[in-house]
Amino acid sequence: MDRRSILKIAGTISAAVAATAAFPRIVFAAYSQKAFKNPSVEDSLNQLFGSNATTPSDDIKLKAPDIAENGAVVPIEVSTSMKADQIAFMVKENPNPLAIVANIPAGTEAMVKTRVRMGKTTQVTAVVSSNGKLYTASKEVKVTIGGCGG
Amino acid sequence: MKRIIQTTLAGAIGLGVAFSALAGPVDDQAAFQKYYESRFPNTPTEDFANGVYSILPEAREQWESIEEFPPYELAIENGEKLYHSKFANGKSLADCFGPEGAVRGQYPFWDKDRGMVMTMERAVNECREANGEKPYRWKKGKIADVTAYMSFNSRGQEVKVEIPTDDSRALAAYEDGKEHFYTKRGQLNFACADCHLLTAGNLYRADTTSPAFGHATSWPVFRSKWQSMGTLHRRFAGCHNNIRANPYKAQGTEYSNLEYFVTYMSNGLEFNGPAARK
Amino acid sequence: MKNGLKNIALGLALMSPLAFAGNGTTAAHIEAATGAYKQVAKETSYQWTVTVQAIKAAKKALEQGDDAGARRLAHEAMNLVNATRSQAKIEAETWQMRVPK
Amino acid sequence: MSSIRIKAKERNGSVDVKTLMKHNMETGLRKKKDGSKIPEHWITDVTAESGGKTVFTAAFNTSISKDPYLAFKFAGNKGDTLKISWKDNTGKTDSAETAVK
Repeated sequence: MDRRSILKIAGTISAAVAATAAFPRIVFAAYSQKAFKNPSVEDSLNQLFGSNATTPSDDIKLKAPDIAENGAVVPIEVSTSMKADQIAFMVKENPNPLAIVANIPAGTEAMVKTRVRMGKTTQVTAVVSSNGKLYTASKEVKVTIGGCGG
Repeated sequence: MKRIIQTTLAGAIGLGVAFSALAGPVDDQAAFQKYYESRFPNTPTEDFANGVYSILPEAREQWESIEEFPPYELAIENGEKLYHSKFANGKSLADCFGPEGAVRGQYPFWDKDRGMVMTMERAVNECREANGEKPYRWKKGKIADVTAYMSFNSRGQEVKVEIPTDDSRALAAYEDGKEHFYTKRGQLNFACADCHLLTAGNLYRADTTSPAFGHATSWPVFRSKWQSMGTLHRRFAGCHNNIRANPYKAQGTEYSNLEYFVTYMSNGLEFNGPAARK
Repeated sequence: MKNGLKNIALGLALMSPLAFAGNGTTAAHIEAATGAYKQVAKETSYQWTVTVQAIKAAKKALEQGDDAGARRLAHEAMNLVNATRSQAKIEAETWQMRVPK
Repeated sequence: MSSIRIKAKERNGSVDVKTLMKHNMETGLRKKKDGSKIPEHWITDVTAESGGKTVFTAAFNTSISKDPYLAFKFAGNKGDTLKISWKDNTGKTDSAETAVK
């Protein structure tokens, strides 16, 4: 990283724009509450997409560590070559598995990166909604209780 | 990598050294660095500045992902503001450390007039006090933000701590830090060297210990465990707590001398703070 | 080295809680542990967190009227102080073994 | 100052966006010292707009890490304006704008 670059970029960000306009409504906002407060992966999928019938797909790239350095900050990345409408990410054993749902409009790449919290070792699943069907990729991420660092 | 060979210092060894078995700082440093280089032959020397990520490929991937937009950037921004904000007398930290505060490479140093190790954090607070301001608290918060900004502007400066030969107290401070590093303490009976030298890279429960070579280059650090920024002395205290030894005071003699020793051991690396750690 | 170990053994014998386990009030025992703790901290700059915790727990137990518990904790603290002292003595002579040559 | 930091760089017609939002993201599971729960407080929705078009939206749960990080890519050009806004469960909102580099 260029040590100077960060500050220059930061400098170009304009001061806070007062958010006076109504917040743009996200299409799935109507049922998001139920999907997000739900202990079951299947029920969350039902709430989100009206279906929990999923097909595993090799066309989804799910990047998540085998062993999380710190369960509070686990970097994840989901991308797919499919034409995706939505990408969701689930952490199975979290109190509420659904962590994020991203809407991918036309012209936007089917890719999302974020950092999630994980309570314990569990399966994580990327769900891609494409042409009304749900495709998944899963892997296990180990969360350890640290000795000194964690 | 350039290594600092201080031949003049080598000549002065033996004066004021209590044990005949003790090698001087220059020999200490060479043996210390060689130890890590032969223990981790796949790690390029300069990469030791990246802590445990220099020896753990899988953890490194996550770290690099965090560094894409590191949480310490917010600290750098806040530090920049604090650095340039005016004291009541109209001056600012910039009057002490220049327009960018790019002085990381000058610390820690032996302050002959005061007979003590001067750290960058101490210098910041002394600048504030000299201008009639209250000092920041030592371990986290504003001190970490300001030094994050200063360290960031100093990235790439070489670690070249000197132990002046014309003041035996400097060597004594170094020896004190060295003894601290190699001495077991706490109920768990660990020395810094046990985890971070003799068994560096081994697992302690679920954690791999980091090499001590490079330990002092990257501060302040945003630790995921803290979810905040902290100074090197905050980490020293955390480590001591882990081994059930009462931590010493941040910026007290013990930790300042320890910083003097540990940083000297990393001479030749580059300062690369602030950084993100687990 | 040999002398050092002898001194440690002697120190342990003298400081052993057994030497005064039967005498004095529990409060005195807590005070003795606290005093020894401070003394070791002063002499060696070594302190263990668990010792502080044991002393605090002893004081709390005494406040709550658990005399036997408080006494047990005071002795535990004293043992920890003695162990700290031994560690400091051993380390003063052996720390250099860990320095890479 | 806005709570949102944005880096947006164009390459081959694709804008690589990285953003960090300063927010505590309270899960509602953490407890204060007195044992009472800290109420949940988290960013629920994020929207990115460029050239009058919504280019990305996401809904977060409380399991997104503190100071959320989000990266995505959309079709755009250097100099385009990118506006990112968030809304949290208390109805608070914030936004920031930047020009694509």
